[in-house]
Amino acid sequence: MARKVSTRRKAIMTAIAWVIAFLIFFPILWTIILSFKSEGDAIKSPLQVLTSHWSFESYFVVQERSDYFRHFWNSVVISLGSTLIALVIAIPAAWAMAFVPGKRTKDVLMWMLSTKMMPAVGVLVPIYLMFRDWGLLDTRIGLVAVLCLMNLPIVIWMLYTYFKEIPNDILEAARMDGATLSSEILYVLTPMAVPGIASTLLLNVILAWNEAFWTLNLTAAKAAPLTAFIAAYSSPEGLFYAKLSAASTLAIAPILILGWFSQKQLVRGLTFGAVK
Amino acid sequence: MSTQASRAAARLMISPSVILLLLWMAVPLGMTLWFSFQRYNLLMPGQGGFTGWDNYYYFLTDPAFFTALKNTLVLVGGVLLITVVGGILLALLLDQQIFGQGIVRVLVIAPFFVMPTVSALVWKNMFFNPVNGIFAHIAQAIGLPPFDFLAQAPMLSITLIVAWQWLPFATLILLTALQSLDSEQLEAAEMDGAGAFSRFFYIMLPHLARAATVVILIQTIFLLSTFAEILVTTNGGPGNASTTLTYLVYVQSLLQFDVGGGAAGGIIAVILANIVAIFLMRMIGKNLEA
Amino acid sequence: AETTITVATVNNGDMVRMQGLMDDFNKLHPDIKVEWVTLEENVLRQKVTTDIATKGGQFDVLTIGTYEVPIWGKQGWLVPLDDMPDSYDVNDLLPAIRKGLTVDGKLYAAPFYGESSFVMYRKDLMEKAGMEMPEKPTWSDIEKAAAAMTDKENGIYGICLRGKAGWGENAAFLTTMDNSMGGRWFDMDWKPQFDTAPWKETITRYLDLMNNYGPPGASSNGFNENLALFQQGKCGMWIDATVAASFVTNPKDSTVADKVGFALAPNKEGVDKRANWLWAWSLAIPAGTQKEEAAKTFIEWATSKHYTELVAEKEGWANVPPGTRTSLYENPKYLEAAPFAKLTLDSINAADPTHPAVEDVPYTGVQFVAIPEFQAIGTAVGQQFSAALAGQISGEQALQNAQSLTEREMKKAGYIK
Amino acid sequence: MGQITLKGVRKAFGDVEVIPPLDLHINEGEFVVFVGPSGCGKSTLLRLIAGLEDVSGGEIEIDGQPSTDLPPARRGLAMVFQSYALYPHMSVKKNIAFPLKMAKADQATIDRKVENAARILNLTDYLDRRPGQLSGGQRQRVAIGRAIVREPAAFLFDEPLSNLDAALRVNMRLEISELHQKLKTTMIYVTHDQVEAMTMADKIVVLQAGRIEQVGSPLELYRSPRNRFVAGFIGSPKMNFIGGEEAAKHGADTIGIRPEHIAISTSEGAWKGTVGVSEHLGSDTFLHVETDHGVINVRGDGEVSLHAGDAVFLTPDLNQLHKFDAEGLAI
Amino acid sequence: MGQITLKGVRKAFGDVEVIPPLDLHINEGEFVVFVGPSGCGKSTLLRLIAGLEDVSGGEIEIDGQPSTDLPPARRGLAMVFQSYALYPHMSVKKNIAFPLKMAKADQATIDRKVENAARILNLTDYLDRRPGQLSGGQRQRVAIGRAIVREPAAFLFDEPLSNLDAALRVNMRLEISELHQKLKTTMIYVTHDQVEAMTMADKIVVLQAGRIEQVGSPLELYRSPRNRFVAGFIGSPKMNFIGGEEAAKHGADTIGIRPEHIAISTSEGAWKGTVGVSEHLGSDTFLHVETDHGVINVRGDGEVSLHAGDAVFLTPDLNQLHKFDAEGLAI
Ligand SMILES: Nc1ncnc2c1ncn2[C@@H]1O[C@H](COP(=O)(O)OP(=O)(O)OP(=O)(O)O)[C@@H](O)[C@H]1O
Ligand SMILES: Nc1ncnc2c1ncn2[C@@H]1O[C@H](COP(=O)(O)OP(=O)(O)OP(=O)(O)O)[C@@H](O)[C@H]1O
Ligand SMILES: [Mg+2]
Ligand SMILES: [Mg+2]
Repeated sequence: MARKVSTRRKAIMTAIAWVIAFLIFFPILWTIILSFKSEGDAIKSPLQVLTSHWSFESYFVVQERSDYFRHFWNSVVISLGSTLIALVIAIPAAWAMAFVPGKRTKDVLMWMLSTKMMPAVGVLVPIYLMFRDWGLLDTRIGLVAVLCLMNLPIVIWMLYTYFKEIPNDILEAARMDGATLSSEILYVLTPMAVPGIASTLLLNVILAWNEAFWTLNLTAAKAAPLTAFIAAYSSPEGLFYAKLSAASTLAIAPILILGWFSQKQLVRGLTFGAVK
Repeated sequence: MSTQASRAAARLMISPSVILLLLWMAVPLGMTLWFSFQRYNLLMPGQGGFTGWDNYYYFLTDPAFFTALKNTLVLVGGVLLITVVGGILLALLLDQQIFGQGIVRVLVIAPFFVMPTVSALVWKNMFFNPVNGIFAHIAQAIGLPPFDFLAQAPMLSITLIVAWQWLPFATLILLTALQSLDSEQLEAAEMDGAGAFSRFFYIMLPHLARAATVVILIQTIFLLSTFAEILVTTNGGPGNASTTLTYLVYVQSLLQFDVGGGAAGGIIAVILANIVAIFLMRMIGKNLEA
Repeated sequence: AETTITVATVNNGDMVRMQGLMDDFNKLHPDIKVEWVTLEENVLRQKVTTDIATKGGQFDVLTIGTYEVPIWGKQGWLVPLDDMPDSYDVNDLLPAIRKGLTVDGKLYAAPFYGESSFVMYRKDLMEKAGMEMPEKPTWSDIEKAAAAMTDKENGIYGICLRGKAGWGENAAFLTTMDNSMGGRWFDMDWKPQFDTAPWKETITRYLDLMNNYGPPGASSNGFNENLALFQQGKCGMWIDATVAASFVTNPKDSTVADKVGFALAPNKEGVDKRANWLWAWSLAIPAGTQKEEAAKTFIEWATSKHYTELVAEKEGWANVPPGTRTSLYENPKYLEAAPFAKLTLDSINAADPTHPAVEDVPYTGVQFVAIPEFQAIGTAVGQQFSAALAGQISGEQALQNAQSLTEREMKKAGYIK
Repeated sequence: MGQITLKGVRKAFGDVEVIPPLDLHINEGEFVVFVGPSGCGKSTLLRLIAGLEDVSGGEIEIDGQPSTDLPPARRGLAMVFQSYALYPHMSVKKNIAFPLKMAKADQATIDRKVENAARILNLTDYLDRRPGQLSGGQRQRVAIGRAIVREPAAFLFDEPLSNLDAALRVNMRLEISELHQKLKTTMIYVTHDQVEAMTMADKIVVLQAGRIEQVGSPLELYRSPRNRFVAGFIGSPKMNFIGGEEAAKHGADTIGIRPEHIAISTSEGAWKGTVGVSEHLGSDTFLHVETDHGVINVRGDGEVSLHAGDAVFLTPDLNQLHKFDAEGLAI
Repeated sequence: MGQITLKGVRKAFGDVEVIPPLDLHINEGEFVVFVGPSGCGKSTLLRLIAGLEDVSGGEIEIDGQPSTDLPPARRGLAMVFQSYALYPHMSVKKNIAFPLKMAKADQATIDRKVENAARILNLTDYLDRRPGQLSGGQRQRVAIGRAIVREPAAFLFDEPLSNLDAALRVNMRLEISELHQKLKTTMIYVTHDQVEAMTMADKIVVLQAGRIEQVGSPLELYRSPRNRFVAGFIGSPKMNFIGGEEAAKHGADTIGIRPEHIAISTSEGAWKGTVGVSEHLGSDTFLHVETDHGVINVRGDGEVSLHAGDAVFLTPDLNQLHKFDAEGLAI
């Protein structure tokens, strides 16, 4: 493995990698840069933007227009809540599929996954009517329920692939040691699967955070998350690049930071059993 | 493998998920199915009633229908192609010894965290905009007339935006897969006289096949419901040039508030999606065994 | 007890400004708390419509336009506003606007601001070209002016028009243009008229104008995009909503604030209709809300003369919401601050929602057709025109498509057999 | 405590009968080893006793109690897995304490028992480590510790040493034997390693395809295997089998003779042959001699200076000759 | 073809010198085994020869050609990996044909050579299977097949048998030995299994911490180990070492005596002791005897009726006594 890689080759590769990484990241970088510009500067040609002066003004404007923190808090509650509940429901299911597989297990898994293929727009009205009747419109609980169900198949699948890596022996050992089913799951399986559960949590928080259809359609004011916050900027009047950039930066920053910090965790988990 | 007691427990443990998902699927779908045979426009209450297959007839004969079908395929296929091929190349690159690997990785992964609405807005306004977009500035700088991406090549533009968002996902999975390749296998191939290209085609690529199928499966699920990007950038236009099936259903049910027609469209979309699903599941199912 | 009302509103400047002035309302009505839901127009319309049609009850005050009010009023979805106090002075509302918001003699929504459309142009460029804009231009005048002002080398385009698909975007503009060519959407049997000469002329001239003198990417330009372009000085001329006038003349946002001239919307020589529309963003209360009183109080405040004065005091007369009250146009301070005031008023008064076209029509609405199906049809037709503008199909093809799809939709909806 | 009786126990996975009805009695305090080729059902049998699998028929009694339908935890048995099956997220102490915690023992009892087990197993210094920080042998000891604290009626071991390297295996083998001498608890031990079976067992159970071929002490099996299978399975290197005329001479269908019971000579002997591969270990020499009766393996003590191609004569020790009939049963 | 010479070859990973400068000559057709404890650098040395690692210094010659800087494929060597490193998505046939395909051989040649290799290795029936469908031993053979078709100057094996179970290991060991006799190609074989080293090698290279401790034929190493390390490493069970007075008696710092070179008696002998654990294998008996000089392992032939606690006397065979000085060097 460790044959010498010539420094030149390494340098060339580094250069290529950095250029490509920069290009991929550029749209985000550019958004962040523009958010610190005045509207007038924001539409200048790229080079001039860098030399013009910087300010936080757009952020103040955005905060004044729409209460960022309320939206942010709703996003946190909804994405975290839906994922946690999904985990609680999914862990037993994944346990069953991974450790007591039957002939149907794989079909059940695939069926669950296929429920994700249902186009949301096609069922909005039925869901809307139900939500109205149950008083769930514009409530966080309602959104938590919907997003939880939306992501449940993915959560189950991810957990299933992790659990399968855990040797059956250990659970049997726990059984021999007198553990009941619930202590087996609580004291042995779950702690062992912590890395897997963490990355499942992360991925699904990201998915829930970014989900824009249901969150937009089922909320008004009280439960509106950041996706609704952004919807107020999708075509504002006049010059708006800086404001749009500021709003965008605010909307993606939390998840971007979370994602970066937990990058290793996420990467390890993101394989869906694709890698053995 | 298991005792009767544990099998019973398993059934108990799995049932909440199954029941919830069954309800989640069956109830709205049942209602949708019911609506699809009704004349039901939100804006015209009191005009209801059974209409038979009318809604289906109108949806299927909608001139936009075939365009939408084609666009859906173009979008899903295009994004898959870009992300899988790009992902493999990128994974190969990131697998090299480079300085600052951690930072490069962080940069590459970033688009995955961006909300679809935001990324569509950013691309539309800051990049594709033919007057103020960066591409326009670049074109101007080198003396070319600006190209109006969203009007002249709407599907390509949307595909690019979506591919940008999903490229990190594909890259990450493929990179992990690549790194899981037994280094002895590569060394064996090297001993056998395989050059870099042969090693790639004969050893790495087949090894990546499994990861690639998973990438394809997961992405297809999400890509079939691509919506925000289209709504924000082109509104399905110009004409129907970027209307996908999902968007068409959206137009029916939420722009025209024709719940009946939308429901029929939804049912058709579900059927088509399930055809794709069965096909995909076959593929992945086989891979899950291995 | 404190009542919280939820107000759904559109994210345009006047509405956003109101949110900044809520202190005044809170002082006057400490027992009413207002929650704002600010959304982009299309999203707003979709959400509000879904909510009201399903009686979801998420909102207590809706921001809707002249298109929705007659339809929804007729459905009984809105609370009539016929018991406004005298201090509100209902009779002060501009008659054209009031007519658009009234169904069977009852006012169903209070106008927050009203608008028509007219021509905004760059005086400096016209001067440079040695031309002058007539106060009542014809399409030929417009074309000449556009040709003269275009300077693509320097990023100046003679004319900016809406190209983005949507019944409230390019379809609105093209409908008024067609009106001014003597055309109409439907004949008295609800037969679509895209195969008639006025529409052909409309499309031909529109495409000519835009292809020769328009900015690149016009097919995705709507009101906001064009506003941005004009403010940056990239457009020589822009035919659009009268409310834009205050934005393009506001030196804070606009680089050309002091160089803008105004003229009435054009017509074709010999046609008695001009290409000006009529629109009012209005506040209404969905039937069935539990908080009718509070909602009414809010609407009263938001559309009152008091509010106008409040804005004037805080932001200057140029920024008050225009186009709703006669008294405003008699106020000398306003007339001074807003050089476009008179033209705005003329434009509004010139529009007649009940007789939009030269020939008789079975519908009301100037730049739209006030039937529920119009949103869909208008948008689909708009998409065809947008495709034509993008060069994907010919104008002729667009008209053919528009004709057949409209026929189809009308058949589906049961207007024609 | 620690008697286990299987009566007509059988097990089928779906249609495949892995263990046909089988009877077995294990006495208190005995060290019983199950041996047999891979896939013969050793693990399955152990898991049936443990309760990790349901029997398809028959009955299991533990200490006279019918236990066929008891869940694993209630049978009073402890199991040590091949993979150790330690809880990776718990310290050694917690691992050992886990069964006690599950039994809701009070903290004082737990501490005392864990300490005691750790002392017995020389783990006292490692109590705060995680399994990942231990060597293979130490892990194995933790697994045993976890079993000990429950003071089970019997220990079940499923190939506990097969993941260890050769040297360690020898040590652990000794340790387990010593543990048995100390605790005197019944132990059931599965292995496919002959040496383990021979050196550790009080009683060896030889299984083939789920059937018990023979039960007996190691030397009983070595000296008087009941049939050809057992004869060939026990002893290393394997017994040589010779059929045909030569066997007929001894009135048998097949005769068997172990490599260590054959004398080599370069001058004279019963069978003539040529040396094929010869393996010189220093302490022993293994010769593969090609004779008229096929290849015969012979073990010579110390260094035997014979090499490939040399002609030799072999003479079996007739006292150690095993005779089998056509069914393979010992005569 | 197949001479390999290392001149002052050294290897460092970063700052750690894993292999200090080392000279070694391997003759054509020789079967050379590298043994040594885990981590001593066996694999590294093999990989240096293969070209899979760059040397940090020194030179490698293959067949007289300086090959230090040649890429692996151009050295004319073939390697068999511990994990087999088969290509899982290719059939056995394709796996074996891969090196030929890479060398752009024509189809007829490929077919002929693959068939030939398959015949030699008894793989003909499995040519169309995937590696995943093969048993461990068969996989190992495929890996060897892949090496054979290239007709290399030398084969390099890195612990090729360590993933196999005991019985299979014995078989494969014989197969590789036979293959060597058939092909007469140079083979370099890494293992940490003593028995493999002793039985297969023409020449054993004992490594410790990257240094060569001794090079010689198996019996040379068994009989005259150059130092204590080699003495302890070669031979199983391990040599007993005794220091102190008893050693001084023989004029050495330490004396060593192998378990098989000690006579046991219940009545008289040089050292008195008590039997600890006794392991009865039938063919042999291993006794762990506690004496004044520590525990001494003794091997008795066949069944020895001694058990734990019995008093015995041990007498070393003085001819087989090894003496070491304070540095551990043999005297
Ligand atoms: N869960 C199961 N489903 C179906 N067949 C099984 C199952 N578990 C074991 N078997 C089969 O039962 C037989 C006995 O398996 P078992 O694991 O008991 O063998 P073993 O003697 O322990 O083998 P080894 O020495 O390889 O561990 C094998 O043929 C195996 O294929
Ligand atoms: N790529 C590497 N980087 C750093 N150190 C390494 C590397 N490869 C091996 N080493 C070190 O070099 C030494 C020798 O390793 P090597 O793999 O050659 O040992 P070995 O004799 O083959 O051991 P084993 O019997 O366990 O296979 C070890 O100390 C190891 O940690
Ligand atoms: Mg087993
Ligand atoms: Mg090694």
